[in-house]
Amino acid sequence: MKQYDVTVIGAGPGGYVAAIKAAQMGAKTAIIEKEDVGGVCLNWGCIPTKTLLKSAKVYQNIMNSEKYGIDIIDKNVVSINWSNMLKRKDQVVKKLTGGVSFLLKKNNVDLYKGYGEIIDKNTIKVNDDTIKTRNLIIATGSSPRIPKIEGIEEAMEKGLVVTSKGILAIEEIPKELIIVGGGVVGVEFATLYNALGTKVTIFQRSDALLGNIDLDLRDTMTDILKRDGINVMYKTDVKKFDGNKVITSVDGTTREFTPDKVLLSIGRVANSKGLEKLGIELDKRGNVVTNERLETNIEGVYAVGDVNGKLMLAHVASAEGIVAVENIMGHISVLNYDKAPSCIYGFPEIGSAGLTEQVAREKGYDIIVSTFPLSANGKALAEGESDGFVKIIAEKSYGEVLGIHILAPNATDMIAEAVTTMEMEGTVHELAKAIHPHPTLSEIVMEAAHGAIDKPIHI
Amino acid sequence: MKQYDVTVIGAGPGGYVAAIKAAQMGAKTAIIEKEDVGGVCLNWGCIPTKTLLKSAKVYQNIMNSEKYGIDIIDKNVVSINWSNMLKRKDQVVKKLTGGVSFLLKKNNVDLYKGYGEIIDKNTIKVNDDTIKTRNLIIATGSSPRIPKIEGIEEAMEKGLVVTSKGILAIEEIPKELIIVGGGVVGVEFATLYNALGTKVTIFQRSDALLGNIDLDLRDTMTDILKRDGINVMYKTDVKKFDGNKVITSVDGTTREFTPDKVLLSIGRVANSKGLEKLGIELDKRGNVVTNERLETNIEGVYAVGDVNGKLMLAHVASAEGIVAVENIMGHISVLNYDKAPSCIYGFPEIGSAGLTEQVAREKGYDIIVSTFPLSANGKALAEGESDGFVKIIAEKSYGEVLGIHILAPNATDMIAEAVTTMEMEGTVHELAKAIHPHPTLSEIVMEAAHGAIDKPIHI
Amino acid sequence: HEMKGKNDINKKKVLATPVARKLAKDLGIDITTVEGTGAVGRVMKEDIYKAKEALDTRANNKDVEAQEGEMKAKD
Ligand SMILES: Cc1cc2nc3c(=O)[nH]c(=O)nc-3n(C[C@H](O)[C@H](O)[C@H](O)COP(=O)(O)OP(=O)(O)OC[C@H]3O[C@@H](n4cnc5c(N)ncnc54)[C@H](O)[C@@H]3O)c2cc1C
Ligand SMILES: Cc1cc2nc3c(=O)[nH]c(=O)nc-3n(C[C@H](O)[C@H](O)[C@H](O)COP(=O)(O)OP(=O)(O)OC[C@H]3O[C@@H](n4cnc5c(N)ncnc54)[C@H](O)[C@@H]3O)c2cc1C
Repeated sequence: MKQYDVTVIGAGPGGYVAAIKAAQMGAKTAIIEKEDVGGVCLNWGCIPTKTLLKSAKVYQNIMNSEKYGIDIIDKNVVSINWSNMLKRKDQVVKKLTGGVSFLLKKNNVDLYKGYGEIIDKNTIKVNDDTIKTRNLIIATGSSPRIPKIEGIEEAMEKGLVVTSKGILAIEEIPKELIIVGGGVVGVEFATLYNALGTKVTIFQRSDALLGNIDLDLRDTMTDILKRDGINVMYKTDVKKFDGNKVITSVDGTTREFTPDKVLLSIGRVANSKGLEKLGIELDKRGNVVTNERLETNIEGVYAVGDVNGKLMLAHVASAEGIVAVENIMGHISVLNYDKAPSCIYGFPEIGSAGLTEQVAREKGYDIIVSTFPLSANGKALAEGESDGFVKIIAEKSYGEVLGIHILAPNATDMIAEAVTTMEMEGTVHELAKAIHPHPTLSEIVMEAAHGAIDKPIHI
Repeated sequence: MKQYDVTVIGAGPGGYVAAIKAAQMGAKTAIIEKEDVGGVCLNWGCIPTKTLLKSAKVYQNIMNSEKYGIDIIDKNVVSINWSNMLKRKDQVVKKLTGGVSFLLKKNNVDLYKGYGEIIDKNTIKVNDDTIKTRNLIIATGSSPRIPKIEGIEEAMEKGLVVTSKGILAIEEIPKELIIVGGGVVGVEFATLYNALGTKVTIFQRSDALLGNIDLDLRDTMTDILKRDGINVMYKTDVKKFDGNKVITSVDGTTREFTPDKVLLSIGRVANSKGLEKLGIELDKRGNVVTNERLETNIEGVYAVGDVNGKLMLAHVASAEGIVAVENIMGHISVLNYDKAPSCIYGFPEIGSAGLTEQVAREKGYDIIVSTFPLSANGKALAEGESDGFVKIIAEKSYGEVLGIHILAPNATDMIAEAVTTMEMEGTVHELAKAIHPHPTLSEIVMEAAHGAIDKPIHI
Repeated sequence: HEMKGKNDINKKKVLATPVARKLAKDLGIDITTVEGTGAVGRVMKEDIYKAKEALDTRANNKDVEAQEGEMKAKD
């Protein structure tokens, strides 16, 4: 029976980062994983989707090659080799999960392969091993939410209905795909398959896609999705799966569809089953409840990542992993969720950090809002991709940056500047004064900052 | 005879930004331009090169499409339509220069088309107009340096030898191109034509490309250029152009070459001819000498952009334009050149800001150096582009960031974070604590920052 | 309740660079008394160095005054 300072259950980006950090800080550490290390993120989430999206982008550029002065006499010679695309994805995933295994070993973290069963807060069983631990970090992640719809089980069995995991491993690119749920995951898959030639329809229950993002970005992004050929249906509810038919209610009227595939992407639920029996508090949606230091109601038991339901994002899971470990090791550490960025990998991308205009107003801030469009940016025109803009929300008295929201091809990389600026309580004055190189997309941030103070130059 | 508060000579990024800023601050403003507005930058520099580089990148992706799971049965059907590539470039340029004209008009800046002749510090002649002005901003830019080599005039007349302007307008893609001078401009054109299938050779006088950048980046970039098929010859001097022959001395030995084209890119000289006659001080290389506020030795006469030879970059020219105007309008304003970023648009790109390791050591700083490679970054692997790394130079006692140097596909956008961080005297602690979204290339900055403090997670 | 939050937001606070904050702590300077020369009055490291210098000169002057006082007393 081995004894550890820290034991982590689940080797996703929350768990494996926590384990490495704990080991780096000198704790004797174990991690338990029932599937492949890397969790949803590396195996079925962030990484595989971005790998396929890159392939889709290249395909899109090839189909539009004339725009860039490249002739392809006969586009019929161009074909998607789906099995090679999936192979590339698998290779990237393997390389990264291999990297995680290597890092765990290198940092002397003991990896137990198998289902981790919590016996009590200091005792975990994995297969035939019993582990004793001083501290426990629950990082068991989340699973797709499966709605209760008539016929859904049969439809999933047959393969008509799949989750995000399933759609990453289908044998053929569907001709017609229905995506139920237009959140981030739904929009990314819509972008992917639309670019690969699938006829994509998004069913949205409410009357808007992409719930939480700034309204201006949401509206523009929705327009772009539609312009690019994605069909968006609001107030649409699936009522029944019947054979190859999907029976829906669209704003009250019954309609039938017969797609090749249906992707369910209506959210995720925490993998917290059974924890309440151990006395760990869950909220009514099943998320593990923690305090600011990410400790549960049971001393020495922490919960990080999707399982606590705070912000279901990989980088938040990792940051939480570090915070939990720092607290275990005796440093008081908390995370500011308001400043955590979130991204959407569409064509173009969205990068968003800090408060939206709407939330800033709700919170009672006196704000300045400044935007600047990519259509007035030289690099965007040079790249032939000028859809998008930046929106800066700043507090009026000092110009402190409260939020930055970017819709642009490199938005997910560009948002780092926003996060760092907010980390330093930066103002629009510093953003305007920092010389942004020319020609870059990042100049839009400087221009919008000028606009928040006074006037931008280039509009 | 019209009277102005501010008159600007030259409508490049130095001049036109100065003029717009002056008008925005309430000055009655004129600008004089003998060619197209936008200067070298928009017409023959930053913008046209980046437009063609994007086309070349798309072409490269098409030729490597199998890597992304896209089959093109017969690559012979793919062909570069050079005249369409140039047309796209011209359209982008036209859109942007049109934009500048519009902005000048919108801000009520009077544009005089013609050669501006300075009569005295308050009087300028353009064609038949005589302009009276209280303040003068010289923003006449720079021209390519033409070395004194036997036969060079004939070779230029014939079109064998061209400058950066000429190489942007050639009628055919050369089969063999020699680039004399491996600075930023030389390397960008080498990247461009190499990707388009030209056999490219760079002649470098010294024994290293890319003079001023951090040595680690320089070495890696050079390796990448060579690996991608570019021939680099050091200690090579052109001695003579003779018919279609280029006669050189390579490390002392005479060698002959017969390329289709020769690009001269050995630097640029300030357009300052005649200014010394007006009593304006020039340095021995012909640059207009200014003080920190960018005023020349003559009160009320300022010089911004390439013509003052400080840092020949478009964004520096624009920033100087703003600084000169602010001083004219009575605000004391200076520029910190140490923090100005510089970029190289190769495949991958380089973005660099602040001190290099070498300069930081020379200046006597006690430093920490931390690097993190793209090969350990998930997004880079997903994109199939994992050459590169970030290098952070930080001062030891507080971890203040002194320089960040990035070699990566989006490096030119990513460097904005570095500039803003340095503008706020930020440290590696903030960079490490700011949650960088996953998966993005920008995570390498956070990882290297962790490495500067303690240990990165992912290596 | 909401209004209190709003007032907190608008309350004057010290804007300072990360380096300036650390430096102030190490040199024993009360950062709230330092006038910042950065954007919107942000306290930069240079401002802390200057504040320290001013403090030291004042302390020196006081020493000198004290010494002078002592000498006068002796006279
Ligand atoms: C399609 C898709 C795309 C996404 N794209 C992004 C993106 O681009 N950016 C982003 O930030 N987020 C993205 N996400 C979300 C991201 O994947 C999650 O936020 C992240 O994986 C959460 O990490 P985690 O460590 O909490 O849990 P997970 O990654 O879910 O890992 C939990 C691990 O615990 C294991 N486990 C569970 N219970 C046990 C047990 N009892 N014993 C042993 N092992 C157990 C599981 O097998 C799993 O490996 C995406 C999600 C999906 C579905
Ligand atoms: C191939 C190439 C690529 C480049 N790429 C980049 C890059 O990516 N990023 C970057 O930052 N920099 C780049 N540069 C450098 C950049 O172009 C210059 O730094 C920038 O243009 C300088 O701006 P300026 O306003 O000082 O002068 P210029 O752009 O040279 O403009 C000066 C203007 O003044 C006019 N003029 C001169 N004399 C007179 C007169 N007497 N009367 C009327 N008009 C006059 C000229 O016609 C010209 O339009 C590149 C340069 C080249 C050659």
